[in-house]
Formats: sequence, C-alpha cells, structure tokens
Amino acid sequence: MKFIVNGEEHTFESGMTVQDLLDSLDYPTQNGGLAVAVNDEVVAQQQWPSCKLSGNDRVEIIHATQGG
Amino acid sequence: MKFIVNGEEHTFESGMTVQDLLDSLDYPTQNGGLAVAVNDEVVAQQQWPSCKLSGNDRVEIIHATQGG
Amino acid sequence: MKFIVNGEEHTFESGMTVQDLLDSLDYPTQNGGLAVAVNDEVVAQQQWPSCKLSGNDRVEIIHATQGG
Amino acid sequence: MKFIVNGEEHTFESGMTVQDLLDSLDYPTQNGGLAVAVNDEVVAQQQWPSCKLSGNDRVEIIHATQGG
Amino acid sequence: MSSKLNIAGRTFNSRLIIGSARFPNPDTMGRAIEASGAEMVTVAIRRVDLKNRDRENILNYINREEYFLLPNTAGCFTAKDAVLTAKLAREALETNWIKLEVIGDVETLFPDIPELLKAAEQLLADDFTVLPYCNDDPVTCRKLSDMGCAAVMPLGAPIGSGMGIRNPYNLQIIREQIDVPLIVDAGVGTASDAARAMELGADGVLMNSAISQAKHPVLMAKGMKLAIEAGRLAWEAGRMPRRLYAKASSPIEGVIGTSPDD
Amino acid sequence: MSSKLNIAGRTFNSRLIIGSARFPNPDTMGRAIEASGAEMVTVAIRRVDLKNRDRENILNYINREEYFLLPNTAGCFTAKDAVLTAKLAREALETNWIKLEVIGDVETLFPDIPELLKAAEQLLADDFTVLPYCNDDPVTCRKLSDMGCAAVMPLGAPIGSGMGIRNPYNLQIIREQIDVPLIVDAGVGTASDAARAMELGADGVLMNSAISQAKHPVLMAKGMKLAIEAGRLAWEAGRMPRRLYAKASSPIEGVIGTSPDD
Amino acid sequence: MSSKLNIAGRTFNSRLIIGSARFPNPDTMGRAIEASGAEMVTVAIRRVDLKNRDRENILNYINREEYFLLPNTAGCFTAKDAVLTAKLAREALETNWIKLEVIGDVETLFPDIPELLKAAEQLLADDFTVLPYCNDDPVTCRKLSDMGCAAVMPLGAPIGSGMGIRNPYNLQIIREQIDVPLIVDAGVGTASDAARAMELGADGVLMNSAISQAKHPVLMAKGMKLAIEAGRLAWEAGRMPRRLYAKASSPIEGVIGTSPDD
Amino acid sequence: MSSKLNIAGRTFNSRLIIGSARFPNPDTMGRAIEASGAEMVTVAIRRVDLKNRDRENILNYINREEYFLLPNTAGCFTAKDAVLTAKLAREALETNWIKLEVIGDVETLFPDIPELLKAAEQLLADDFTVLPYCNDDPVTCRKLSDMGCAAVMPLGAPIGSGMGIRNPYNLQIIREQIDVPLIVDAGVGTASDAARAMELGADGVLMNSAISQAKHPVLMAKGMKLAIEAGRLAWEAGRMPRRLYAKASSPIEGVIGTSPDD
Repeated sequence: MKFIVNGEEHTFESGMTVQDLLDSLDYPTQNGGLAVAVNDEVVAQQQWPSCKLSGNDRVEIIHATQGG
Repeated sequence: MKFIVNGEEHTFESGMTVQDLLDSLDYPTQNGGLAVAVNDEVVAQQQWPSCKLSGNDRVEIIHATQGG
Repeated sequence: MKFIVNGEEHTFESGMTVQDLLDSLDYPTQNGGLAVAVNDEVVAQQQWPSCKLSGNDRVEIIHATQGG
Repeated sequence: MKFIVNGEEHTFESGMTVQDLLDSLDYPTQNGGLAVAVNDEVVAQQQWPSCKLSGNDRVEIIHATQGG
Repeated sequence: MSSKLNIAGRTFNSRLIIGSARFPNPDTMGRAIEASGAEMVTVAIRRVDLKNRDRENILNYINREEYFLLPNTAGCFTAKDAVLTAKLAREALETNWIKLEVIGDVETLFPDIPELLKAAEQLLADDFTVLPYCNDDPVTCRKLSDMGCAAVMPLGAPIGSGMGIRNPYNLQIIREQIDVPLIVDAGVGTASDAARAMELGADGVLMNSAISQAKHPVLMAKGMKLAIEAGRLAWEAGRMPRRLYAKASSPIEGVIGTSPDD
Repeated sequence: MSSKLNIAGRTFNSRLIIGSARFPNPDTMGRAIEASGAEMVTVAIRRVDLKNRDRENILNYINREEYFLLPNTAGCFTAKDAVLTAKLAREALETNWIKLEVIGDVETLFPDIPELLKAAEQLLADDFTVLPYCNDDPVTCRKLSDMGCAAVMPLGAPIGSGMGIRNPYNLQIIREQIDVPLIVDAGVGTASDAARAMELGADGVLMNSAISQAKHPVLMAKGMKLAIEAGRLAWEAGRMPRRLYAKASSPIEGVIGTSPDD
Repeated sequence: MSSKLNIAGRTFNSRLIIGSARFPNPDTMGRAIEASGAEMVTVAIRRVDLKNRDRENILNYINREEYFLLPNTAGCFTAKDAVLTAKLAREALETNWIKLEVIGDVETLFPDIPELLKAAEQLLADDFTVLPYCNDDPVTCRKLSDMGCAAVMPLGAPIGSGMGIRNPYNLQIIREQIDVPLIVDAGVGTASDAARAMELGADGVLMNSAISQAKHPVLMAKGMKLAIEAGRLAWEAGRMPRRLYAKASSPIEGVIGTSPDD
Repeated sequence: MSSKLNIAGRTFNSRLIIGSARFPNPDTMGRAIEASGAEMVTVAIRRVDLKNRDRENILNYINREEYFLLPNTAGCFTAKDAVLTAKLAREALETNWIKLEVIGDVETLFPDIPELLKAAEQLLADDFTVLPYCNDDPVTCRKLSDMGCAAVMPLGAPIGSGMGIRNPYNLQIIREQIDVPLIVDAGVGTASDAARAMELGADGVLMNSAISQAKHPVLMAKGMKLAIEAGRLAWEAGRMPRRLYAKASSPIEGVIGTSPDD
C-alpha cells in the first residue's frame, strides 16, 4: 500500500495505523513534540494507535523548528 | 403609491414610469449627465419611458459632481 | 568709592579688599562654591583678604547654578 | 635666470617682461581669458609689456576651466 | 518631451490626473485644471439634489471635448455599492472607465482590501476599465494587476493629508513587481512630493487637495505640472549615484597655492 | 512665470546656476547647459597647461554673450589662496563676481569657516561681489550676510554626494534669518531634491554633478530646470496644510448605498 | 519598572518576543534568548526530516518551563494551509496560541490580506488565540481586532529586511484606532528601531533577524532588551515637545559679560 | 556591560551626561539624575543674586562625592567672556574641566565657530580640559580635536528643540574622522534619539531638556539610561545588513501545503 508521507511516496504493508507508521519509520516519538495529519485532518496523539491508514493517504508528520 | 427617491419617501400616482417620475420632479434632464437605478439595477436612458415603477421601489437619480 | 558689582553700582568706603566687600554684602561664603573676578581677572580665594579694590573696579561674584 | 612658472622651474634670459615670458612659452594669449600673478600679486594685462621679472619670481599663468 | 502615459490603450500627454473637488469656486477650478495640463479629471457620483434644481452642474465647467472624465466610487464602503456606483457612472457619463474606491474607514479613508478585490473582479467581468485606489501593499497591487486592472493606484499617504510619499520603499517594490501603469493616488502635498513619486518610477500622479487646497491653486497646478515632468525626466535621465563623502566637481589639478597635504 | 532671481542688482530669469565640470564631453556640456535654462555658469580657475597648448579652452564652448560666468575658488584651502584666485579670475574673466570656496577637508569638501569669513571680508573690501559656499550653519550664514555678501550658498549635502537636502530644518532656519538670496549649493542629486530646496524658500540652486553625472545629462538638465520652477511655484503658491488623518476630497453628501455608521 | 504586557489574559514581564531562526548555532541562540529577557519565543512548524533522525530538535534548546512557545504558520500561502499548520502546532506543542502568517509573495513576504482574514476567522472559531502578522494597514488591523484576535502585529518593514519602521505614521494611526495589544512584527534592524516602535505606542516588538543576524547576537539581544524598555519608558514618561528653534536649558539671567544685544 | 567611557584619562561607567536645568523642582532633579545613572552633571556659572541670599544653591542638591560636575560657559557670546567664565568656574568648583559654549545667535543657540576655536585655544593653553559644544561640521570637529580638546560635542539639533539627530550623515562622517570621544550634545528628544546617536558611533550623549521637560522626568531619565546602553550595545554588536526585500527568518524547507509556484 502506498502513502504519501511528508510529500514523498512510501510503500508499506496494508492495515497500518498511524502509530505503526511512526514505528516503522523508526522516528523517535517519545520526546513528544510531533503532530500528525492525515489527508489534511489532524490525528490526535491518543488516536495514533487506532487510526487506520488507507491507500494514497497523505500523511504529514511535523514538529517545531527554528522560526521567526 | 410610495417610492423611495434618493433616500426620501415620495408619494406619486401609480402606474408611473421612470420618465414620468423625472418629469413630475421637474428636474431638468435634457442636458444629460443623469443616471437612474431602481432597486439597485441601472435603468438605461432608453428604457426610462417604458420602465414601470412599483410601490416601495427604491429609485436613485445621480449625476457627476466634484470629486477627487 | 564706587564699584560695579555684578553689573550694578555700589558705594563702599575706600581701601576695601575683596573679602571686605563680600563681608559687607553679607553674602554667605563659608560653603564655598563662589568665585570672584575683578576687572576680568579671577582673584583666587586665598587672595581675597589681600586684594584691594580701587574705584570703578568691576567685580563679578559667581557661583554654579542649574545649567545644561 | 630662473623663474618658477606654474610651479615648475624654467630658465630664461634675464630682463624679461611678463609679455616676453608668455611669448617665449609660445602659449596663445590673443583669445584672452588668461591672467598672470607674480609672487602672489596679479599683473594686469596692460602691464604685461612693462612688468620686468626678477630671478626666482614665482609666476602663475591661469585661465578658466570646467568647475562647479 | 518625456514619453507619454498609456492606460488601457489610451494615450495621455500629461502624467497628472487631477481631481475636481474642494476648489474655492468653479472658476478657479477651471483655471487650475487648465494650468495643470491634465487631460484626465476625476469626478464623483452623487444623488442629484431634488430640492435645488439650480445647483451647479460640474459638466458646465469641464469641457468634455478637452478633458477625459474619470468617475470615482468615492464614499462607497462595500463592493456592492461601488459596483452600482460604477454602473451608474457609466450610464451618466458614457464611459466604462472607473476609479474604483472602496473605503474601509471614514477617518483614514484607507481602502477595504477584500471588498476592493471583489468589486474589481465584478467590474472587470462587466468590461469596465478599472483603476483601483489601493494601499501601498505589493501583494494587493499584484493581485489587482493580475486580474486585469488597467493600472494600480496606491496611496502615497492618506487622502487629503498632504503628507507626501510616506513609504517610498513600498512604492519602489511595487514598481519592480508590476507592469501595468503605476499611479500614485493621494498623499502628495507639494511639488517635490510629486517629483519624488515619479522618480520612484510611477507612471503618473493623481492629486486633488494639493492643488485645490493650496493658497493659490492655479499657481500650484502649474507647479505640479512641471514637477511631474521634472520627476519623469529625472527617472528617464538616470540619476547620479549617491555617496556619503564628497567628490569634487572642479578638477583638482592646476590649483594654485598650497594644498593641506603640503 | 514665477518671480525672477535678483543678485547684487543683476536679474536672472533662471533660478538654476549650473557648473561646467565632469561632463562626458564638451558637446554634452553645451547642450546640457542650454537645456537647463541656466544663465549663470560656474568655472574653475586653474594654471594653464604649458605643455599642452591645444588643450581645449572652456570659453570656446560657453558663449559669454549668452551666459554669465561665475568663477569659483574651488581647491583653495586658505583665505590667501582664495583671495589670489579670485583676483586672477577677475583679471582673466573681467568680472568681480566670485563663488568663494575655502575648503577645510579634502574628503568632505566642507568649508573652513574662519578662513572663509576672512577671505570674504578681504574680497568685499576689494569690491568683489561675493557668493560664498558655506555649511548650513545659521550663524555663519548671518555673518556672511551681515558683512555684505551678495548671497549665501549653504550646502545641502557634501559636494558631489548627491545626497539631497540632508538637513531641511537648518535651511528653513537660515531662510527665516537671512534676507540676501539663499542659494543651495551642492548636494542636490535628483529633481525632487531641487524642488525641495526651492520649497524651503531657497532663491536658487547651484548644481553640477547631479546633471553632469546623470546617465543622460541633457535630459536631467531639462528635468532640473522644471524642478526648480516647480519648487518655486509651490513656494509661491503656498502648500496645503499637512494632516495625519485623511480628509475626503470628494464630498460626503449624496453618496448612494450604506455608510459604515448605518 | 514599566508596566507589563498582557495578551489574552496572560502577563509577560518582557515586551520583546524573539524568533529562534537563523542563529549561527543553537548555543548562541540559547544565550541570545536568555540575554534578550524574552519570555515568548516563536518557532516554525515543519515536516520532520525522515532521512535524518539525528537532526537537532529545537525543544532540546528551549526550556519550556522557562519560555512560552509561540508557533507560527510561516511559509503558508493560503488560509487552508495556515489553518492546518496551526492545528498541527496546537497538537505538537499543546498550545492554542498561534502567530498567524499567510504570505502573499515570496519576494517581499507581505501578507495576503483576504486569506489572512479568512484564516483568522476560522482559527478564532476554533478557539485559537490568534496573533496575526499583517501589514501596517489600519483597516486590516481594525478588522483583525474586531473579529477577536488577541493582538495585531503589523510589520515595520519587510521580514528580514532590517529597514526599521518605514512608516511611523501608519503605526501611529493604528495605535490610535486599536485597543488590543499592538506588536510590531518584522523590520526592526537595530536598537533604536525597537525603541522607536515602542515610542509610537506599540505594546511589544517581535524580532528575529535583528538579533540572530547581528555580528554578535548575544550583545544585540541585550541591547534590544534595553531598547524596548527604554522606548516603553519614554512612551510612559511623555516626551518633551518638539520645537524648530532652540530653547536655552541654562538660564539666561546672571550671565557675565556682554550679550549680543548690548 | 558595554565598554566604559574614557575622557581625558578619567573613566565613566555611564555614557550619559546630564544637565541640571529646567527641572520642575530640585527634588525631581535629584531623583532624575539618580535614575539616569549619569556620573557627570553639567552646571552653569552665573552671578550670585546679591538681593536674595536665601536662593537655593545647586550644590546642596548634587552630592559632589557622587557626581562629577562639568561647568559650562552657556550664555557667552565671545571667546573673552567664555574664557573668563571658564576661569571663574575653575575657581569656584575646583575643576579644570569645562563644557565650552560660545553662542552665535540667541534664537538658534548655534555656536560661533571662530570665537569657539579662539576660546578653545586659549583654554587649552591654560591647561583646561575642554569639551566644546559645536555644530555637526566635520572640519570644525577635526580642528577642535587636533588642537587638543578632550572630546568634541556636536549638536544633534538645536539646544532644547528635541528634534533628534537631524543629520546623521554628518555625525557618521565626524565619527570616521575623529579619534577623541564624540559626545552628541543637544537635540535629543526621546529615547530612540539617544540610541540612534550611540549607533552612529557616539561615545556618549549630553542631554538636559529631553529629561527635565518630559512629563515624568524620572521615568524618562531611566529610559534614557537604558537607551544609551542599548544603542551602545547595538553599535558594539554590529547590526544586521539592510535589504530592501524580505528574507524569511523561518526556514523554507519542510513547509506543509502548496507554495505559490506549484
């Protein structure tokens, strides 16, 4: 199954949740400071384990960075 | 029948056209430079004799004046 | 004998010193902060008792005041 | 005999007048517009033929040029 | 002598557009307009005064064969009112040109940008030649230009303030970003302000109070005419570079006497 | 159209005095001087180049029946040198008018005030008509005026800098304190600067680099001519008052539609 | 010493809001933020870099117990993107405060006014505390204030330009028309610019490049802290009136010697 | 925090020199001087009032162990009067420091340059430490510096005018040409003016009316203290470069959503 993650196409197994995606990306989430949107809707952190992704979903994973 | 002419209420006989209204106001129209709107729609000069007014119509009669 | 003290004419007995003048004016000098010029020459404080005044001398007695 | 003409040393025969100097320099004077000073004093044009130069005289020959 | 102003395919010899308001009297207005050399004169659109039939008609004082009239929508606070006013102006004056004003505040007379953009869009769709009065915001000017306005007319300072060109940097940016004619509308108070606007690359200046409220409007009109030509010539001539320090204009060589380095 | 400039009993139609230096070539200089409308042209006084007899003579390019030559003492750093230069200029050009410059610093070309005052005094005693280049110091200007100079010529900015009128407040004060003609000499960079100087009450402007160093000197000369006339007319016309807030030029009554207060 | 800044019920001792971008390195950033005395620090919201897991996390350098983070929507060109970014920021940083930027042009970074108003409306409806970056347009500022924004944040000059307060008149008008806090956001280049903003009545200044791009950011941060306090104190103290002419501060009576009128 | 001010071998922690004139009352003066952080206070020299023995003595209000007194020659119009006043001040206050003022005009209080130079020369020959108030003329400043004055103190604007730094370009030139301390004396009206002076490279600012004539002198004194430190820090920190166009402070990469170029 293909998703667009942060603007780039990735292929993963189907049936994944947001949490699964984050885990498979091996990106450290424990420090907090991340947020996720799927198809332009924010997915709250509590819902990451339950929110299932579908093919062609556009996923945005963001954090804070330097800015003015 | 009542019309609002340039923001003020006037009472005239019913069945009037725009041209009748202008005539009855005794306002000189022959020099040109006037325009008329009824209920926010411009009435072209050729249609003044045929455009019938209804009760409570809002009539605007305008001309050019000094402006910057 | 006449002197000009701070721009105004005063009459005193002759043979006066600068110190005598200051005493006779009854102006408090003990706090310091005063200076005296006679005919556009400064008279140092040690010389006040010895500096004799002559008729028509111009005496300036100054102090510090508010200024920018 | 040596003169300083416009800041540079020149050697000429003695007994020269200002006019002689100008002639010997072969500088065109007929158009006018020139002025001459000898030792910081202006020599009027009428006096060029009579004004004798002495050794070490400083001669300035000037004209108008572009300026703001 | 300098190049001509071209707006929407129409050519004007004068780069000054003059307003007709607030002159001491119609005769002074007529003479000032003439002295200004302007070919385009703005007028407002207002209800006729039904109780005062003898009120003077501005068209009696401005020969329409000599001057091109530019009606405005001054006094309108919404796109709807501005569009209706523009249509009435078109009917009354037989012109599809409109100086579009949509005001957002009575005290400053700054424009209401969203309403202005909406009105411009509607009028352009109805084949008007739209000259919008706007603020000195490069983004708004570009939008107006992109949607097809015949010119953009940012303010130099609030209408009637005479404060001059308050933010020359913004006008400079707008000039670099916009290809349609740039007319500085409002704010000019005296001749050097008008010259300055032109030197920033404006194609023209629209003014009213600077002339009509001067002590001697006819003299000022003449001054403004010359100032705009002067500023345009300076822009075309290409000004000298600025330096903090001096540069002698008279040559250094051949000075008599001593220099400070001797 | 505006009033004429009168200095030391001599009347000039043009309020622009032009310098003859740093033009790309003599032909451009001639055409620029003509385009500027100036009647007075400044020249410097320099040693003739004895090794180069064919060097061009500026008098070949400036018709003295058409233009009034104003020699300067540019390059002089002492009263003594300036006085001698002025006397040589008088002899060479048969004029007792002199633009008096006594420079205090090669980098800024600011005047040396004590030397300037001394030179002015000596030249006035020798019947010169003295037009001193000075800084924008009201006290120095008043001294020069009081001693009999025919005009005072404060700088707007350093010579050749093109920085414009750096301190309009000082010029305004000088204008209020001085009765002799006030000529802004140096600093003008573009047309609006010249208009500004005139609007501050100057009687004229002396400029050189702004014209000769423009990309197109002849165009700029024409622009400057108009700018000075424009600024003078604005000064004579009396500008509108400034306000921070807007004042509608179009009348408020009779607007159609809704006002924001409804 | 001066009064405190209150935005949306939250009180800040410092009237400086500092951005966290473009510092030479995180350590300098940390020391500069500390030196600035700011209590509120802006951050941007960006996609994590999936290929570079070790990339530094800004939260490691800014102690959230000490500093209040203000996320921005920098880089958004539409209301839609800005709203989504704000919601992601709320989720990531657990704050409903947002510095709302909707940019209209990449070269000038001026805001897009209609999109900004639309985004503000949506975010306010979603209970955000909205601090919008806008241009110095009194009408836009009033609309933002009227719809419930917690502050208005007009630019002093383009972001990152360091040009200072380009149009103090507009800020003065905005100050008089708006009751919510007025924060000057963008344009400040040096300490006097910040003081100037405060003297015009601003409640605070948001800055970034002026500090991070100075040669010595920590020194400049300290300077900015003092400048903002200085400007605020001057505003509260009430400045002396301006006069064109002098007024002796030392008293006139009792001078020795001769006066010029003797 | 910033470096200290050193004049004639004496070190001051504060770069502000405060005048003691025109305060509402002595108590306010005392508190304002304290709030300003100044260590040097100027006083005038005047004839004692023989008819009013109880008149207050300024020395009762300024603790000389805490403050260094700088007497001035305000009110003197000639070198002769200024020299005598300086000598009397030395006698009365036991200091050879003198703020040298030689005024050329009662309305503008601009200095008389030739008299000022003459007085400075005489006082230097008599071992005074001379701090001359002068105009913003680079040539005069260099002469004063060359002859041995301990500082140069050009005006920013007329004394008591509060007009700020009227000609920053001249101060910038003076700063580049002069090595002795540069103190801006007169003209500062509010905090940002003082910061500006320091950012131009001044070593200090001497002010009086800006504090004493503020509505709340003590508050303004505190503001001025901070403004001068702020301006000095900014000068030492090295400001960011100016650009006409924007430069994003937030990074561009990683923005979510669409860019205008998509």
